[in-house]
Amino acid sequence: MLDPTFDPAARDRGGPAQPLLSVTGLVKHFGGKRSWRGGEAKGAVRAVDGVDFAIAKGETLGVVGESGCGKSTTARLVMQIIKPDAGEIVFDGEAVGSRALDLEAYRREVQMVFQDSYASLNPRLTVEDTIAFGPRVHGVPRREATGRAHDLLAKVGLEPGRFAGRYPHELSGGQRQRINIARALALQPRLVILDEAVSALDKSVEAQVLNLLLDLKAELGLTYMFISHDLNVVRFMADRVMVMYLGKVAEVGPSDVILQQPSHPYTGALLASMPSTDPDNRTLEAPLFGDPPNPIDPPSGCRFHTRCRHTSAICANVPPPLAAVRPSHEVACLMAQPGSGHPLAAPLRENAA
Amino acid sequence: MSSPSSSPVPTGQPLVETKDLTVDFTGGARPVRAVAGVDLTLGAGELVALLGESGSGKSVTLRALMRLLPERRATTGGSIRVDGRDVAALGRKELARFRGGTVAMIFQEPGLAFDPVYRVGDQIAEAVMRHEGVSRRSGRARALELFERVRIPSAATRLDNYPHEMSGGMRQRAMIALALACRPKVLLADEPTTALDATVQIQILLLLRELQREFGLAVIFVTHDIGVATEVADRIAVMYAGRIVERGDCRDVIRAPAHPYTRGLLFSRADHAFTKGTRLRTIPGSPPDLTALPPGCAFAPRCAEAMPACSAGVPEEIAASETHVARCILLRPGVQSRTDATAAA
Amino acid sequence: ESVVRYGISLADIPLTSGQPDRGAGAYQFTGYTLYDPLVAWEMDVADRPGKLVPGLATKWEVDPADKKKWIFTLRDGVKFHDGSAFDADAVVWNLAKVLDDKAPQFDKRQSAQVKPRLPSVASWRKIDDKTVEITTKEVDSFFPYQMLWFLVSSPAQYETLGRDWDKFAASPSGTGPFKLDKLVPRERAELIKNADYWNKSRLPKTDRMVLIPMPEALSRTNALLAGQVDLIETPAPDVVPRLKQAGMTIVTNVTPHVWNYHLSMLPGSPWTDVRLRRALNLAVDRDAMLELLNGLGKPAIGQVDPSSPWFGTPSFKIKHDVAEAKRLVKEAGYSPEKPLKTTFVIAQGGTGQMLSLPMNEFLQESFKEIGIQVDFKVVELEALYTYWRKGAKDEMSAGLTANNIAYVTSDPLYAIIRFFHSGQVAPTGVNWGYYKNEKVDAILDEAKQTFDPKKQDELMAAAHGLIVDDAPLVWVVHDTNPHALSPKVKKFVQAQHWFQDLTTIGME
Amino acid sequence: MMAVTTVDSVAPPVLAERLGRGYWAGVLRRLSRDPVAMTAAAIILLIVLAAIFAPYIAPADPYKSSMIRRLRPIGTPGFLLGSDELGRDMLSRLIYGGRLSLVMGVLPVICAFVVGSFLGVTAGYAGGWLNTIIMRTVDVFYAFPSVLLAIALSGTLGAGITNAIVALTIVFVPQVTRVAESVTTQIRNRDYVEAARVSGARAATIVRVHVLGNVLGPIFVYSTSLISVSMILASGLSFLGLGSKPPEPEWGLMLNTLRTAIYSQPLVAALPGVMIFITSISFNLLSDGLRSAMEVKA
Amino acid sequence: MLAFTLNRLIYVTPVAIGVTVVCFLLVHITPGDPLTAILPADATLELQEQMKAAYGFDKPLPVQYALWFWKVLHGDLGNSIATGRPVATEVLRAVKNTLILATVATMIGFTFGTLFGFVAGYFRDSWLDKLASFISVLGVSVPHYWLGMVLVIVFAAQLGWLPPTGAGPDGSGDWRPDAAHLRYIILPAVTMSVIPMGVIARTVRALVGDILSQDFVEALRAKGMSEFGVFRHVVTNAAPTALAVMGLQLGYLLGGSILIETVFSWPGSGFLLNAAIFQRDLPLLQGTILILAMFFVMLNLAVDVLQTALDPRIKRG
Ligand SMILES: Nc1ncnc2c1ncn2[C@@H]1O[C@H](COP(=O)(O)OP(=O)(O)OP(=O)(O)O)[C@@H](O)[C@H]1O
Ligand SMILES: Nc1ncnc2c1ncn2[C@@H]1O[C@H](COP(=O)(O)OP(=O)(O)OP(=O)(O)O)[C@@H](O)[C@H]1O
Ligand SMILES: [Mg+2]
Ligand SMILES: [Mg+2]
Repeated sequence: MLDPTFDPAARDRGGPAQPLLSVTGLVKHFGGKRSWRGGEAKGAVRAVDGVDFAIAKGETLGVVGESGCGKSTTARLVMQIIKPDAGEIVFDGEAVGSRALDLEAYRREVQMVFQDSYASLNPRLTVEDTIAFGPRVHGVPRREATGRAHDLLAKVGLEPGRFAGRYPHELSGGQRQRINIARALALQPRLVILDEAVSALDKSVEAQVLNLLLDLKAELGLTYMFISHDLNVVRFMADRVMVMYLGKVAEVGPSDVILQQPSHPYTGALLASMPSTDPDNRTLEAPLFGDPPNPIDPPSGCRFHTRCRHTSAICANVPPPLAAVRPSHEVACLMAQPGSGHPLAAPLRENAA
Repeated sequence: MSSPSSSPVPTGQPLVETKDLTVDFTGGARPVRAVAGVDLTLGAGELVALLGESGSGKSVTLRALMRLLPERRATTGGSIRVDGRDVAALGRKELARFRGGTVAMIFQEPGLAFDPVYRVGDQIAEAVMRHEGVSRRSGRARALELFERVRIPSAATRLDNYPHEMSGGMRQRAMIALALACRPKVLLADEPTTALDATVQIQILLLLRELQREFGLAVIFVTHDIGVATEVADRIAVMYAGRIVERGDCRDVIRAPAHPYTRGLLFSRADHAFTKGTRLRTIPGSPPDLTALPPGCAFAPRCAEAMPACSAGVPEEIAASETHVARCILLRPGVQSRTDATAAA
Repeated sequence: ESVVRYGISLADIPLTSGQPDRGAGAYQFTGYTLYDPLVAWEMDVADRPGKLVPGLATKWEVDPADKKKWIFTLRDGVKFHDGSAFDADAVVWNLAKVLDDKAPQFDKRQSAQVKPRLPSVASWRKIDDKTVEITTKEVDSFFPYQMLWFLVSSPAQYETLGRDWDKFAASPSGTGPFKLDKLVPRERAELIKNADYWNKSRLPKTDRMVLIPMPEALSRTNALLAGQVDLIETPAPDVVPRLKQAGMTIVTNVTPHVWNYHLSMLPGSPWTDVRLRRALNLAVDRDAMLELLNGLGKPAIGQVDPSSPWFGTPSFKIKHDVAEAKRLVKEAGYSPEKPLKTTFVIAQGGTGQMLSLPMNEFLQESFKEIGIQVDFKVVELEALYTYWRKGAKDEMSAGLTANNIAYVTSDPLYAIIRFFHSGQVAPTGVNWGYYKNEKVDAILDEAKQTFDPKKQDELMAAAHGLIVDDAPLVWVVHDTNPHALSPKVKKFVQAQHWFQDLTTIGME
Repeated sequence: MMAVTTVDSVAPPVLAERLGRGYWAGVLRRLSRDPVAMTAAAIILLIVLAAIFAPYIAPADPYKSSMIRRLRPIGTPGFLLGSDELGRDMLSRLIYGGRLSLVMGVLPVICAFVVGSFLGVTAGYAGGWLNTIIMRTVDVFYAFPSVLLAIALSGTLGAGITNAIVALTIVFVPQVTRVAESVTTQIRNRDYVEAARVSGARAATIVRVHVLGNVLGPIFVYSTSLISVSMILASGLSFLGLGSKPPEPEWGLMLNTLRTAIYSQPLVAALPGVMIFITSISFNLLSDGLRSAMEVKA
Repeated sequence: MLAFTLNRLIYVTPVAIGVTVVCFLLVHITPGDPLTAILPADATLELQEQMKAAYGFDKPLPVQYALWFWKVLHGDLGNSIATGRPVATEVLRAVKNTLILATVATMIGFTFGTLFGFVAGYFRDSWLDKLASFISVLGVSVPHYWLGMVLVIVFAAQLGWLPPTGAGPDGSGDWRPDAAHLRYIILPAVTMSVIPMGVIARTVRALVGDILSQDFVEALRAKGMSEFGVFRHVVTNAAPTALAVMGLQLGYLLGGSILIETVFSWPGSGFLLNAAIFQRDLPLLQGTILILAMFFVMLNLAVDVLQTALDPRIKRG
């Protein structure tokens, strides 16, 4: 039975210091041909290739990165829609899939909103049935589930009387995305993963939905993992930001820090690539050249070294570990790691001493 | 950056000039007025950004300029003159020479705009051969030249690629090369960077700007991203529901938007929310249904400052500043904004 | 060179190595053309039934001392097509070919065809170069009729071709009036005149005879109309008017063949009641049936045609008499309102079955009228043969009370003995219905011991009379074995037989 | 959690029932605006009704033969459409013939729809080894040209209506299965199915509520397009003597038995074929109409 | 490309083996006795048993399959029970005739099918489209055996222009490309072409509609290509699929020719199959089906490889 109250905080287990979600060593490779002798699959898309991060209770983690860098895959892995090849997901102190937190229980705690508002709604179900589906599955009686669906509709700003009986094709994009949000909330999750949830919307509508998300978060005490490729939106939404590049985390840390003084050259390039808002201060030179490499055959060492201005010989050989540069700010760049051997890296302090 | 143009209508002989352009789609159950009276002028070497949300008629306007709309289902009204010629009056042969020769187009999805079963180089050569009547060999030579010009790495081998063998950014470069192949005077770019990643988008924008200057092209650049428009445009025209509601010098439109819709657009951007956690200013409601446009100003139903007069008739273009005009009755002398009025009271 | 192209009703050219396969009818195409039997059937007369005539044997007699021993005197000076001489050794060799599975020249395909047709042969031996003796298992005066099926192929050719019957089939050698010139399986066989044939009266009237298999009646008819062939077997009845209109001649003659229902006499079968058996026979409107066949048939009022010496004088006169039939049915306790319901097994079609389905459907209606409601179990002809062989007692035939095989009735064994002698029930013969009439048994036993042809005929007639009175079959029609000839074919003698003599066909 | 199972098992049908309103109503509405499809539907309805009520509308006994009235031309008094080779009334036989022809044409498709949907949806949704087993087996049958398979099966099983229906079903099952599998695989990866999975629903529930509703439509449309093929094939089997048996009226068989009449009564001989043709083209047009009615994105 | 072909070949192998199993079982699920055809109608039961042993029909099924499969691998399909000739030679001869007929029919079907398909696709929703689409629906809806009959009635029976049956003059069983034989192939080939015509027309129509609605067509127009130039692109795009459909149709015709061959007495594999079924000549039946199915499998493979070779979009591995 679902919790009758609408207060996720009541379900808190580990206290505020315990991260709500922590992910370590997440790996997912798609396809490829496995040799009969076992070992690494050949030609596989290394969509997610060793990702670690944590989301604290009540915060919003923004995830940015170029297309194909593995943002959605990470989300789907966290959501357990696809099984990771390796890695562990711990939710509020319990490993997902353990006896204490089986999949069914986990899925009431975490929900997801997809990018394509149309494809993520069953065209044959009415809005209220779509929203009520989750609760029904979890044993809420029909009448009650419908009632909750109506409440949720109201909550996401759609008048239940007008919208409850509609089909997805009778709604606008913004309205559909509201339904998707309502559906995700129907199970009263504590963590909501928003995978490009506003990318397909018009700017004027995007703002409405972003506002709605903020309101809901405040009202329901939610935690968000907010995926987007629009740095402005991430800046607006996120408390902390994770930058991904080709299946790996490039940098993760507080959003104001990362978006003001990035430590990873890729983050810097991303920021510099944002179109300027000032006609008198236009971008004069492209911060990066070329397209992101193919994840089937990612560059050796640091995956960014092929496009990095500061690349040096070592970058092609040594994969940089994700290391803290300051509290809660981690960077995977040899330059940020003293003594890494990169010419621009600070020398090791011990050595200096 | 310099962009000296300072009047809403460029001086001299305009290269592109539309007057009261309308497009109606009659194929469906109810007729759709996708473009409802667009006046647009564009001089040589000038880049106009056509800004607007999805469905506001930007693409249709571009297609109308090239007469690409399906003739059986779309009726085009008003006049279009490009390079001194009436586009509607072009004969079959002239039209073919006009397309690609005088006006070229860049599409949003370069992956879809190339024929998937022809080599990219051949598709460029094909256009050159058609327009200049040269041999295949010289067509390919031109393609190679252009590939190098748009900075496609190892251009010679890339000519033999099929579209699917190229990355998104490279395809868009190839698309630009194709558009420039026959040295057009006008370039129409329909959201050429929307499908691209931020790091690639900026490269393409810079490339376009560079080529525009080098070839002295007149460009109409369609986008829904104000940032992108700001980055490239000399002038900006904001479209809403098939109409240009505000146009003028880029700087003016961005800095002092005169139309409530333009203002709404600008302030609903996340980068305008200076403090995190504050709410964004939004435009309520959703874009209008083109089959049943309200009389008068189409934005009135969503406009916080709407008043009865708004639905009386389509507002005329009124100068908001020296270099920019908008279609909003608030600009009429003597009309006061409701917010101002309450403030005053 | 005169060429006659003949569209035959078989699906393929029958076996050419000696004993043809594809049924008795196939003997006329690759049997009696390429080969000769010791005892032949007279096929070049049209106005009366044929009789046994000398073939490769000039004379055959039963040994008066031991009536199981038959002495065949062989013809002199006969040569095979390959030039080797025909003699007693060849006959003995050929008998072993089909009857002795230990013999090196034994051919299982030929044997399978002819062994069942030579049931009486026990042993054989050469007496001298021109005389062969064959011993039968028991005294059997009809034995010479069996020898009709035994054809002689050339041992020398067999040796020349490396003792391979498949190769022999491609270049066969017999003593017959035709030689094989060309064989394309499923497509054609081209026979050419054997100018050296020993029987000058049977020299082919045409130089070349092309046999083209066309199993489908309509295709055959189409082919004749389109001029692809010069004559065909059994045209489709409905096309007869069209054929005549196109100037074709339709030749028919009485044939020893009967289309019938063979009724079961087993306990539980309604047909143990002779009234019902007779009623069925009376219910058939044979003239209407001929209408359906476009005249290509003759009413059957007994196992053989009244013109046959074996017909006799049955007291039960078979005719179309619905009133009488109804009366009989009523007497037996049934009526159209309270019909007798039963099931017959019939074939979908096939050689000899004429227009199987339409005829059966028509009869079904006729029987319904007198209060007998018949259902059909329709099977393929080959399957029907299995039913037929296994007899009505077999579990396969459970619930079936009649069987619809049409057959050749050319000789006493084939026409009468195998169906009506009580000793001929499965698996020996094809007394499918377990008919038993002691008087008939006695007469048939006597006939087997009788070597005088006249006396034989008398005995057969007596038996036939009794049989018709008992009505163990429903006799419907005799086939008339129709042939359609294009105007180009000027000569054709149609014997009163299932077989025709291809030597009689000629263009001028 | 006891309550969960009970409620859960009630939920989907209720949801499913509500599906009818929106989508299918729209499809029917669009279909009803398509004059070609409606004409085809009317013809099919007419033929079906005629077959059902054959005893009431057929002017004569379809089995009653008469040798003297055989092969009458069309328009003979008492024989509106002539008579066949046994003098039976063609009109009555054509009316009655619809019964067997329709059953033999439609039943295999229905069976194949049921079996094929089951196999295909199972394979498509389950994926993995189950998919491999089902689809490889299907591939084997798919490796036979359909007419060949139908004829080979009914040829070896032996003639007869049941065998013909079984043979045709076996022919169509792989085709339906393939379509069902590919549609299901597509649907399975739709975001809304993932969303349902994310909400913790079990596979059976997801299939019932989210997959079947979206998958059965396309499978159904595909299956309707098979009816025409099935009719032609079924009649073809009878035409070869592998389907229904005399004296049953069945169009294919009638066509066969009337073949010899092409010289004397060509029009009568062609009639059963006309019926097959009309029925089959009507099914095709209806199926096309249905397809485009379903294709329209509202 | 070679690797791709090999890959497909490996993929096809289990299917091919499955096909042999089905062919084998096909004969052994049959009721009745495989030997009835070989024996004369009145053979005794004893003789039947003898023959059964002689032909090996008394062994257990898997053993029979293994023996049979081994022989099949060596090209030995056994001997026809009815004629005693090797099944392989019989079938190949017949298949040759069917192949000729099916090829001609496919060619006719392809020509008209693409014509109608292009017209309908290009002029979507115009009356030309309606007409062409209607013709193609006719094509897929007509019972072709009936059409064959009708054509025979009209052109052979009534008008007498063309021969009604057979493959050539004098009952020739081998079709040769000469004037005399040409007359014979017209009716069956035209009849047979109706289905592929319909199928190809419908496919091409959908294909062309699909291609025309793609963005690149507009891009082609935008760069000033003439309608003919656009058409050339459409053709190139449609070709791989259209050719693949054509190839598959050829396969269907090869396997589905039995009805038409029966109507026209065309001495091909269908005719042979018909004979085999009704004579219960099981080795022949089995062999014919096996060869036709294998042909179909190989044709599918060829089509697959060819389509891949023609279409640069499909990745080859
Ligand atoms: N099911 C799958 N099978 C094979 N490859 C996949 C699959 N899903 C994703 N990929 C590949 O994995 C890589 C990462 O994909 P993912 O969808 O996670 O990227 P993303 O960061 O979400 O990109 P976008 O911004 O375009 O949504 C891509 O190269 C993608 O092609
Ligand atoms: N071929 C067509 N038939 C009917 N309506 C059309 C057609 N093409 C466009 N429209 C309609 O015209 C209107 C304007 O479309 P247009 O493509 O110009 O919008 P846009 O401003 O380019 O939007 P986007 O940013 O989504 O590309 C839309 O409402 C669209 O539905
Ligand atoms: Mg993504
Ligand atoms: Mg657009």
